[in-house]
Amino acid sequence: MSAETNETVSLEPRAEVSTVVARFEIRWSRFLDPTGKAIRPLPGLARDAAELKALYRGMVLARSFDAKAVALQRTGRLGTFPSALGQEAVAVGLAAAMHPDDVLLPSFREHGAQLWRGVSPFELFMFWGGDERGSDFAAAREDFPVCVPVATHAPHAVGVALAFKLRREARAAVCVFGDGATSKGDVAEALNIAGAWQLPAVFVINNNQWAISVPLAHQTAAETLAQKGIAAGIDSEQVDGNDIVAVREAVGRAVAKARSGGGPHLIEALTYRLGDHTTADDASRYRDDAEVSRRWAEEPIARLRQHLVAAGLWHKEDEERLLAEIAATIEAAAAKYLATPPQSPDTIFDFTYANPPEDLAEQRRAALAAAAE
Amino acid sequence: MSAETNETVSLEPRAEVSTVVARFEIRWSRFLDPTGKAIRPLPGLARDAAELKALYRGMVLARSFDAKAVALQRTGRLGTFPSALGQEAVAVGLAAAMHPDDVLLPSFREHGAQLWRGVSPFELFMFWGGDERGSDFAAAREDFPVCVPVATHAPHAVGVALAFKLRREARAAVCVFGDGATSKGDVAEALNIAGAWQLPAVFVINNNQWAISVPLAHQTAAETLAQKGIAAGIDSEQVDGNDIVAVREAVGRAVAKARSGGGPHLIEALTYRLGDHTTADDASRYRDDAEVSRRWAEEPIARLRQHLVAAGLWHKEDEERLLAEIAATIEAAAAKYLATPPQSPDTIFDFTYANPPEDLAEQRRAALAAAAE
Amino acid sequence: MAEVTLVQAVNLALARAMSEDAAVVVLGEDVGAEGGVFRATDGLQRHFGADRVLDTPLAETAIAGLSVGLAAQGFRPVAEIQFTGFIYPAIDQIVNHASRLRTRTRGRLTCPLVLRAPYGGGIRAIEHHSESPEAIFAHIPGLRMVIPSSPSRAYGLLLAAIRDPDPVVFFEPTRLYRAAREEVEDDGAALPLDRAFVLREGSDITLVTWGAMTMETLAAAERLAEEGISAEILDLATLKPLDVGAVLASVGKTGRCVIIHEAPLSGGVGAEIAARLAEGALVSLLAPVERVAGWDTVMPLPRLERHYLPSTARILAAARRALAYQ
Amino acid sequence: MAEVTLVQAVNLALARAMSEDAAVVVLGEDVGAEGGVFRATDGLQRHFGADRVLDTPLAETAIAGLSVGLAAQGFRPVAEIQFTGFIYPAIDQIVNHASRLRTRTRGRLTCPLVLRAPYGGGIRAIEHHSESPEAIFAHIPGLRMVIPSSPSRAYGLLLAAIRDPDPVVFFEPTRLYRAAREEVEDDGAALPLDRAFVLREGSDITLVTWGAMTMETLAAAERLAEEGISAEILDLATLKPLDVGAVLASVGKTGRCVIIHEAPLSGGVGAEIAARLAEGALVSLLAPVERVAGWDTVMPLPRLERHYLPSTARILAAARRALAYQ
Ligand SMILES: Cc1ncc(C[n+]2csc(CCOP(=O)(O)OP(=O)(O)O)c2C)c(N)n1
Ligand SMILES: Cc1ncc(C[n+]2csc(CCOP(=O)(O)OP(=O)(O)O)c2C)c(N)n1
Ligand SMILES: [Mg+2]
Ligand SMILES: [Mg+2]
Repeated sequence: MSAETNETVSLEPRAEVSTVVARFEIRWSRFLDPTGKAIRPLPGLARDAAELKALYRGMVLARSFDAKAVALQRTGRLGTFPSALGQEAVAVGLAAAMHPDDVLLPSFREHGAQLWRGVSPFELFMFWGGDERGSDFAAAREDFPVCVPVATHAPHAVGVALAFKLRREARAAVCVFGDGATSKGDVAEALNIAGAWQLPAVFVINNNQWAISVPLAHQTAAETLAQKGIAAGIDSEQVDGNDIVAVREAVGRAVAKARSGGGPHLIEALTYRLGDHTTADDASRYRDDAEVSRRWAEEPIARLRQHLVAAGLWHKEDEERLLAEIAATIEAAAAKYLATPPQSPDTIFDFTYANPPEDLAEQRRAALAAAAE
Repeated sequence: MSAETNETVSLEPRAEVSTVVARFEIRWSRFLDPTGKAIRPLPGLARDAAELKALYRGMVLARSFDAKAVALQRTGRLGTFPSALGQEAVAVGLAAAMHPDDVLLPSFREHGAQLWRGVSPFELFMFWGGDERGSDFAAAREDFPVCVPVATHAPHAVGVALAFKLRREARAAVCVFGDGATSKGDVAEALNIAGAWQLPAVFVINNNQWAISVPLAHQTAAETLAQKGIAAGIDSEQVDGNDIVAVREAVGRAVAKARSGGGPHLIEALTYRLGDHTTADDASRYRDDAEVSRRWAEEPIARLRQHLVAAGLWHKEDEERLLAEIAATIEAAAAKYLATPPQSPDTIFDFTYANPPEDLAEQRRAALAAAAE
Repeated sequence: MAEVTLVQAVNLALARAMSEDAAVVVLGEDVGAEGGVFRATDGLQRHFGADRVLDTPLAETAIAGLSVGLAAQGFRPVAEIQFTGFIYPAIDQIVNHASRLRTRTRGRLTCPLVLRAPYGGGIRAIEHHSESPEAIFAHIPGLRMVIPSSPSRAYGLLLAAIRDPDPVVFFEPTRLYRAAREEVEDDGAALPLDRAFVLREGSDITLVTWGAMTMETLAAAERLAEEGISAEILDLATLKPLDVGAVLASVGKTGRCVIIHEAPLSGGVGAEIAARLAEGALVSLLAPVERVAGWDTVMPLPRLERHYLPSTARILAAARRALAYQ
Repeated sequence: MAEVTLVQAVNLALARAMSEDAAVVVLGEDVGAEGGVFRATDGLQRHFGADRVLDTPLAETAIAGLSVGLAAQGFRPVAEIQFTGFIYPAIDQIVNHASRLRTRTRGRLTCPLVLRAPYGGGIRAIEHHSESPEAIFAHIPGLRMVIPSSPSRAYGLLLAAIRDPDPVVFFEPTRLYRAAREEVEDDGAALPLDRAFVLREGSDITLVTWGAMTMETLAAAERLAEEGISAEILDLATLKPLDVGAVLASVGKTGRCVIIHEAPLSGGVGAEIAARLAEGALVSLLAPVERVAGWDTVMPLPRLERHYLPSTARILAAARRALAYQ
């Protein structure tokens, strides 16, 4: 008796033979349109001129750091580097929404968030220059370092958030990953556990529409990435990731909720990777330049600048002063990085174990001897 | 400038500052209530007396096989065994909805589906008795064997469905796993790819409410497991898994859709594990007997029998004839299994490689020598 | 002072560690009310509460990954993987994160976690419940790989593993869980994580092993003793880092060595031991090193597993070859 | 007949296999329009279509798992893992399914898949892009582990891997991808998967290696030659199963052996080779076996990686120790 006899025609559960047991919706929010015009009443934070200027500075700092890093790589003085050009509002907006005692778990494209959190440009240059000391942050000591294996830091965020919950601390773990990362099981497992245990974890999807050469449309059939959270039963929403006010507001809400015991939250920030995937990539192989040009019209820095200028909060001199100040900061950091010699070869052995076995001590001696030759 | 200044109060994206970009709903369907009464017009298949009786036989066969397997284990003649007591409608209903040329990828609790597909009780006894020959099915040659590592067969179903799509064959891969399995990344990755590539894959969640000692409520915060499919952008629904008509109808629709190029489908079948997790488990350690007793009132076999009897399609003699016939079948299979000697020790080496290295040939000789002693 | 089985000793060590240090939390599938499928965590949730003994959803990657996050935050997670056959999804987190966090951040963040898992064959279990993948972990820098072979060593080594500031993978031989009882004093005394244990002193030949294979090896030594041959037995216990010194010292004395393990021969931990002998004991080796291990095949299902696992007879045959060698 | 690089040879072999056999499909992250981050699959999608060259979503577990399903259905999937540092999520599928499907079903279902991945250090890559985890796979029964070290061997071995009826893990040394060009005839001729290659004949000492380390090893042999020492170099190429015979034969001739690999020393494939020598070449060994390998530490970031990877100097020092040994 097989389905050969199956005469069912309708391909959907027919309304008359089924009842709705669960309903979900995904909401999208934006405050500033691409021209910087407020399309709806701004949240409190955006009425604070100092904060808006700080957000603006954070984005400009991030972009300047990126530009310098790319320049250093192009001249053989830095390793492969992933620029976040065009995505600054996501990184800076979420970092600004965090409290100092929250913990950031970044992917590899959140320089803007790390810088805002107090990681120095020097440290970032050191890491991307191939020196472990770059991850020994002087500030933000509990923040996680850059995570290269895509999505593998999502479970770490669950553990960090669990630590906060077990210690009854009002803190949040904020984890950022890309659109491609959402296809990886690690993210699904992490979201599900964060939901099951109602942990103070905020997950931000930095949706720049591409995973190297794979466009979002090939990554998933999901209409939004925010709905990945529905599978975990956690609140999920979408924001215009090129509107830093929207990012800051949504993450601010999520962080406040997490810190007050309200449980986890997933935010998909819609942005666009204006540059190559990394300095090792040539996006023109797989991506239409016209698409990129179109997207430049939506980029976050000009958008906020236009808003500030229109509001009479920002003038030519402010811009010049800011660019000069930031250039000096970045150049100083780069110079310090370039002037920093590599560690001694035997530091390869430091920190492999807190209590290294004799065996390793012997290898350490051999390594020093070999290096001496 | 940190979130200390954040005065946001509302914890949800407020309607006035956001717009809905996606809406989803999960529907639940049932045809026969726990007493066997049709609560709505039955689908065509359920108006076919022969098919209804076949479904009934399939469930009784599954339950009898389970009972015998448990008895053999209790008397030390079979290995640890996972009974599917109370879940027969899921396994049999989905198998009945499949076409012979579809491929089944079962977990370890789908004996009823395997038996319906033509895997013999003897083969199943062999496998659970610890003999690899039990997975060398004489029928259903393309079906996958029992999958012990939870959820790891979900990606296999994606590959099988992809094979069908690439060969342009109108066939479906049907993959079954439990509620616990839905927490594992493998399932999320598989669902996402099946959606992204619109593959002819049907995923059935055999939700028996427990993952060994972990109740569904601790497994996830998701209101339904069907909504796991929303994350992958694939059609998802829920059925009463103790109503074999509902299971058969829903899976039938999903299989027809998959075979006709309509893409993947996820079905959550709500049932209940009336027995222990396996013969090695004692559910009374973590589960309230009262809960189990309550659930007995909903079990699928009595439900369909009451429906058949009420419809005048089933009488005492039919039941007796059926039980006798099935008992004979199962006993014969068990006897044949018990009478089958283990393979020769050197068969350990067979099938490790199609072209075994010399090295292994030597080990094979050594193994035979050792066994001879 | 009580007579306990190996699994009870594990339970004692967990309880002891949890009462000593509030940072110790136990997590895994079914470790709570169920007390673990082997009862290793029996009663812990009742005693320490659901905040310190957590039943996780079914997700091994996340179990390892969230343990990394917990450990980085100063907790000492002791995570249970229900069987080693299901540890593979956790390898990514172990290799790419747990074992590297200290190096990666130059000590800013560390990862004092323990990943416990029952392992090994001989209990007629279903597929995937009888493997011995310790060699995979013994190859990973920054990690420790430990396997106890008696109740007292299970107690002392697990305590040491939990107190160690670095990640430890801890395999427990299921075949020994209830095989024997031993007096174990619950005094919180740990055993060293970098020392082999001499189970039996001898002068004619060295038998190196760990885990459940200590049983067949001890039986083989008994048989040899009857024939007047004195075999020394080393239980390596810690496979990463290896106590190479102990092996070299013993073989320096006996000149002959048989290495025994359940895992497949090729690439097993026995290879590293034999290699160390080829490098450091060439002069003292009076006979070729012998390895008695699982075959280089997939572990068979129960009906044939006894033909896969090294037997006392195979160990004896190897020892006799080594002893007969001129 | 054209001069091609190793990565071009990989591309040639893939194209050849795809034109010969419609069952061969290539899949992985960015293997389509992008042609792979190293261009190994360059042009294949344009030539064979998106049905046979599939860009997958970012999910290594599923890439391996769906390849198992494809293979069980008679396809010959050649899946690319973008870097070995990201192969760990695929291990569960490789160990628990790909390598067992034939045994599990007594040959009813088989798994002729190839998992390709660039591997090894020396290209100043960012974290996780320079490791050599071949030992993990060389320990897995039912699997083959292959590493080419030249364009012609890449071509012949990859064709053999794709045609092999069992699962093969195929690591390609990134440092050699464009290091040199070689005449490679695209004649579809495969190379054997169970034979070591003699890169240089010699009589005084045997140097055993594979992958990119063949460069430093050849350089060391040159230096030794200048001193009148004749070194034989074996490129094992296939690490599972091992061509033990070739190693024993060579060491039987030379009496001295240095094993060189990038992976951490302990538990590396070098251990298995040294173990085989300790078992089968004790009589012929005139000196202790030497291993020159990566240290038992985490692979450092680029600034120090040259101090981690075996250098010609370290190989020479080891060879001299072996040669000087009386
Ligand atoms: C597990 C894993 N697989 C593959 C890679 C190689 N890789 C690096 S970035 C990347 C794409 C990531 O896309 P997305 O998550 O969208 O982040 P984005 O790069 O766009 O910021 C890939 C495939 C990796 N780093 N980790
Ligand atoms: C990856 C993996 N982890 C753990 C186990 C041990 N185990 C076997 S069944 C089971 C629970 C499965 O629950 P569910 O998916 O609901 O299926 P059910 O047993 O209820 O049919 C567990 C944890 C396993 N087999 N595989
Ligand atoms: Mg992206
Ligand atoms: Mg269940």
